[in-house]
Amino acid sequence: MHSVDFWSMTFVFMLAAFVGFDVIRNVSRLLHTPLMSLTNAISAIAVVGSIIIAGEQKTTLSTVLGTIAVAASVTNIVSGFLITDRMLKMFHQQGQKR
Amino acid sequence: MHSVDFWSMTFVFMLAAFVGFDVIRNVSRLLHTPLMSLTNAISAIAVVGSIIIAGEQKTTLSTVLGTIAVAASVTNIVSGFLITDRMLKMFHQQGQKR
Amino acid sequence: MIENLTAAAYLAAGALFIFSLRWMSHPKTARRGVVAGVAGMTAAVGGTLLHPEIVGFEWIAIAVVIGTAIGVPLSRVALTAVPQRTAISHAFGGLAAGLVGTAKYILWLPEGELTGFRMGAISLEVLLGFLTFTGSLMAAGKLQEVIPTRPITYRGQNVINLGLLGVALLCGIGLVLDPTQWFLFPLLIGLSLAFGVLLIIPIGGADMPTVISLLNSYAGLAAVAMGYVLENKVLIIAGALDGASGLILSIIMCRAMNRSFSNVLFGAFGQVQGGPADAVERKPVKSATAQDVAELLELAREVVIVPGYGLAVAQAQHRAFELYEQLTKRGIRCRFAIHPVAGRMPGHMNVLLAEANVPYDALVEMDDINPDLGQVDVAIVVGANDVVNPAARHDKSSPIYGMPIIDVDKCKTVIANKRTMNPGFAGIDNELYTADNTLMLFGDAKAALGDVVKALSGESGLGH
Amino acid sequence: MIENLTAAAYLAAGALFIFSLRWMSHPKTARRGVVAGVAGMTAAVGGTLLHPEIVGFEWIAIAVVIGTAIGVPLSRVALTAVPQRTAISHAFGGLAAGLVGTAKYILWLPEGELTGFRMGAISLEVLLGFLTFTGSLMAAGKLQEVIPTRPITYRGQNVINLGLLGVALLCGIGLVLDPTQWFLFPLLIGLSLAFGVLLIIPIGGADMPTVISLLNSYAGLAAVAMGYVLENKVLIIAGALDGASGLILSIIMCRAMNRSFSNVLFGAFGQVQGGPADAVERKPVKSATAQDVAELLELAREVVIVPGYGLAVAQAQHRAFELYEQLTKRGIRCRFAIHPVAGRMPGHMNVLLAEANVPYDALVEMDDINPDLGQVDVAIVVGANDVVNPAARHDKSSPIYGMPIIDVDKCKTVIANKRTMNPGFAGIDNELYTADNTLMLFGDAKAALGDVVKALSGESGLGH
Ligand SMILES: NC(=O)c1ccc[n+]([C@@H]2O[C@H](COP(=O)([O-])OP(=O)(O)OC[C@H]3O[C@@H](n4cnc5c(N)ncnc54)[C@H](OP(=O)(O)O)[C@@H]3O)[C@@H](O)[C@H]2O)c1
Ligand SMILES: NC(=O)c1ccc[n+]([C@@H]2O[C@H](COP(=O)([O-])OP(=O)(O)OC[C@H]3O[C@@H](n4cnc5c(N)ncnc54)[C@H](OP(=O)(O)O)[C@@H]3O)[C@@H](O)[C@H]2O)c1
Repeated sequence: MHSVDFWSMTFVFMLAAFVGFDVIRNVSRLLHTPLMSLTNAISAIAVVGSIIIAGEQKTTLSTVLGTIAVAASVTNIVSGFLITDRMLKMFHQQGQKR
Repeated sequence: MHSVDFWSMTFVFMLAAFVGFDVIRNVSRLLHTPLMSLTNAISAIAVVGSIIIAGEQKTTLSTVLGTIAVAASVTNIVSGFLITDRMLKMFHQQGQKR
Repeated sequence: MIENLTAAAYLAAGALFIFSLRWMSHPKTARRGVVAGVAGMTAAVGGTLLHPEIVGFEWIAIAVVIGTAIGVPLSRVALTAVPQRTAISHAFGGLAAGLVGTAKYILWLPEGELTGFRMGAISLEVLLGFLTFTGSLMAAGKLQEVIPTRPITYRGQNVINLGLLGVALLCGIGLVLDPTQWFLFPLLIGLSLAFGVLLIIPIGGADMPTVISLLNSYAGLAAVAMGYVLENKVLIIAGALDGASGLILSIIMCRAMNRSFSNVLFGAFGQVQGGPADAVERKPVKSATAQDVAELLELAREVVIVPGYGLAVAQAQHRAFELYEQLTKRGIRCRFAIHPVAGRMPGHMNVLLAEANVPYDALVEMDDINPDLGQVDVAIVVGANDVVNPAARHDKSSPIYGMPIIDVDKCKTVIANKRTMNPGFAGIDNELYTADNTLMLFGDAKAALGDVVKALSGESGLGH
Repeated sequence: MIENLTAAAYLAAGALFIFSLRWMSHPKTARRGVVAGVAGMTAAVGGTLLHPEIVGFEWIAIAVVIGTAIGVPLSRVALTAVPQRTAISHAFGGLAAGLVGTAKYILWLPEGELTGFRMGAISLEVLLGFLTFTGSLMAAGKLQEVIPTRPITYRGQNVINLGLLGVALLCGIGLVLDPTQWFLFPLLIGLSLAFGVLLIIPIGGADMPTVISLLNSYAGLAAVAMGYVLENKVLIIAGALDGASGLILSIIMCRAMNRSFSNVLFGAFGQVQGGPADAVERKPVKSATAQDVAELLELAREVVIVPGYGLAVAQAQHRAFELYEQLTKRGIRCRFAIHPVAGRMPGHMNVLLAEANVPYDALVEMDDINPDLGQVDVAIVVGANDVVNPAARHDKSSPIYGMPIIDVDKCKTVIANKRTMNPGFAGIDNELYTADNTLMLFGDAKAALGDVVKALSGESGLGH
């Protein structure tokens, strides 16, 4: 890795951390449980790395590892988003139909 | 410019814009006037580009342009931070000494 | 060209994830947040599938099918099992990160591509990934009570744990110095897996929510490390967002419990200290029947319901809603007072009550309702204990001293529902129950509230 | 190695700038924000000076001396001149951006380094930089009233302006397609300079604060463009922060005035419409002396002072503070009600009153004080007009209809100080002055408030 790339990554990390703290601090306390499952789904972004490993099929071992990783990540994506939505559907205002 | 660099820049821009909006929205209304002079000072970051032009002394014209640019930026830095601090010194709480 | 498409997709994914979390700031926009999250994930996956290195999609497809097959049922668990589900999910996330790191090591080792920096990032990814994996599984086990929930402690435990972590870090450093020392790699994996287990053993089941949140943060950091390894910025963004989220939630929990991180991680707090048997000469309590409570409520103008962990255990949220409805129908103002750590995970009470159809504007946060409590005629405490314990305000020797509480003792009358006089999570007595203006309503929350609702509706017949 | 040092310095600078603005969220931490800003700028400059391309420091040193020599006096202007100072500062910022872009073009042209992307970024930088330069100078001129402040409009103006901008953009496109068409470059500069001037001409002096804020945003975007040109991330971060700040402040101003951006930019709103001469048959007003006012105040339990532009013009903030002190001393609760667009720039009243020693907890925002106004005995309106005009609430035909106002008309008695019956910024009559519970206190704010203070302190002698 070139040092230029390293610094690019680090700038992105620094800024994303700031964004993260600001954004999460503003999440309504009402929604902290769905927040946990939503971030859970988002953290399944590891799928990106897993797909490449599983798809480039360089060695059998790496393909197996990649495939397991994709399966694990997809589990999180599917269950994370579905359950978040399921919980959020329950929240409604006074007098508001569901 | 490589396309990789372009995308790095653009990621940084996107994230910095998010940070900017969140941070500025949280600035106290009391302090909007000092905020204007503080961002004014920070926008003098153009000094970074100006210094390189003035310092690499490649052609007379570019050196002259760079020097003017450094002078203009330094004016903003100096006056911006000084006046912000001057204004902020005025703000004090009930019963608090200055 | 394709490179640019991928980069644009990743940029969009990053922005969408941020919007997704921003929209969680209010229940009105929150469902839009899920849509943004799904869109972001779609963009990220789509961009990845364009990668020219991908030669075959068959394994990916199989994995997607398997993942979906596990994921869908996992999303249908009961709301009480949500903490366990989250923990299991973190385990999957950690596993994926650890495996990708391992695969990258295996692929790059023969190619001589392992620069010191890459090796360092891989080591970190593998360490964080695998410790999250076993740690989360342990946490899920404790929450599901498959594994004994009480903290298991022994002398020198912290020394052993830190020693293990130290050896794991040394393996990582060894690999950075010379990546070809390949035997260090499985050692690193093994140590990470073991560390995850040992880390959780001394922590009581009830502290698991804080731990889960911390593990969420670790999973995020593992994704960041993966981002550095793969030079992929969307991984860094999503990882940083998760890292921040986990950290903030655990800080909120620690603060609301007035405890420090190290106390949670090393304090073995979950034990019942002394226990009810030790409690000497308790003041007598006044106990009431559902009928008494109903009569009291009929005369009230303003009522506050304070739900706690017992409401969740008893699944009494639907009864609570019926009570809320009965009262509202009679023109009695009824609100729920939500303590930030009531229950066993952040926001626990809110989801439960939302599930039972309680409108979210009737759920009021502690800080907003405390100033009003002096005007409240009746407070009904349902399976809550620590979060209404006045000792937190004045008893400096109490383990919960300094924890902010809902000041129900300031209400004119307090009705406290629980099954016994046993203490709650913190294992300490609660003077609220023996106060002059408190009436105990003993019994399972679901049954007890049900009786009160019946008594209320039976008497007046207004609802019929 | 040096590269890494520079990069680390830039990273630190970016983080420090963010902290700098974050700390502006509260007056208690705001001065720390300035320290962080200075530290960030020092890191950025320090990191830049390490650049190996720099062969001589003499010109830089000279420029720093000149800049400091101009900057120090510029920071000592009176508070009333702050808008002008900000405008001039933006001009300098725009100039620097434009010149750096020009220099880069000149240097890269013979080297054949001008890729299409670079040329595009340079064109944008030059366009934004130079239009900010002349636009800000014009704005400063209007604010200082060196240039006529009234909007100068003529038929087809918008078409001409947009046409000019279009031609400038075409020049930029031409350069991107073939950077060696060098004659397009001075044309682009000239058009940008001209566009900056023409953009401001039709805007009234009183709309300058919004325009300045927008120009701030442009200056930020010019820095972002420069960041792309120089591949420098700290420029992008600082530029984005500024861009956001300028945009948000102008949005806040527009919202508080209930106007749209395009109305500010193309609406020529600053003209006095009709003017007081046209106003037919006004209801009679009741006028009071300083002595009357003092007597009224002595009987009050709660007083609110509503400052406006007139307070700034008259430099009456110190008298306002004396009045506040007199009242507080007597146990009368006295607060200042601050409208978001009172005065001529955002936060104008806050700095003025802070300068006069008023504690900031006595400054209450419109939204927070409005609900309390029913309980207020006396409201003293000092040189404010539009921000207390009830027509904004109910008169759909009024140009300020829909603008949120401070509801002083709900107070028991209103004392309105101004010099004449002339209208304020929006050029419209104010029914508040003829309302039954309003007393006019005519005269310059400084003198009038001074008289009231004298009457108050003379009578009771409490302060002596
Ligand atoms: N929310 C979070 O994120 C989180 C995270 C970590 C730790 N914690 C901790 O968890 C505690 C939460 O406080 P809390 O007041 O909600 O709960 P608590 O203090 O644990 O008390 C729960 C009470 O519910 C009663 N109960 C249990 N089952 C019941 C049933 N079926 N029907 C009726 N009552 C029942 C129990 O008494 P009986 O056995 O006599 O019925 C117990 O006293 C705090 O100490 C907090 O620090 C919370
Ligand atoms: N704050 C911002 O950021 C901003 C930006 C752009 C536009 N604006 C606009 O500016 C206006 C601000 O409202 P405002 O109520 O503060 O001011 P205003 O509506 O302009 O009224 C100011 C009043 O002060 C009086 N005055 C002038 N000199 C005086 C003196 N020496 N002593 C006593 N009174 C004096 C004037 O009446 P006499 O001449 O009779 O004395 C005038 O009626 C709004 O319309 C707002 O939309 C504000």
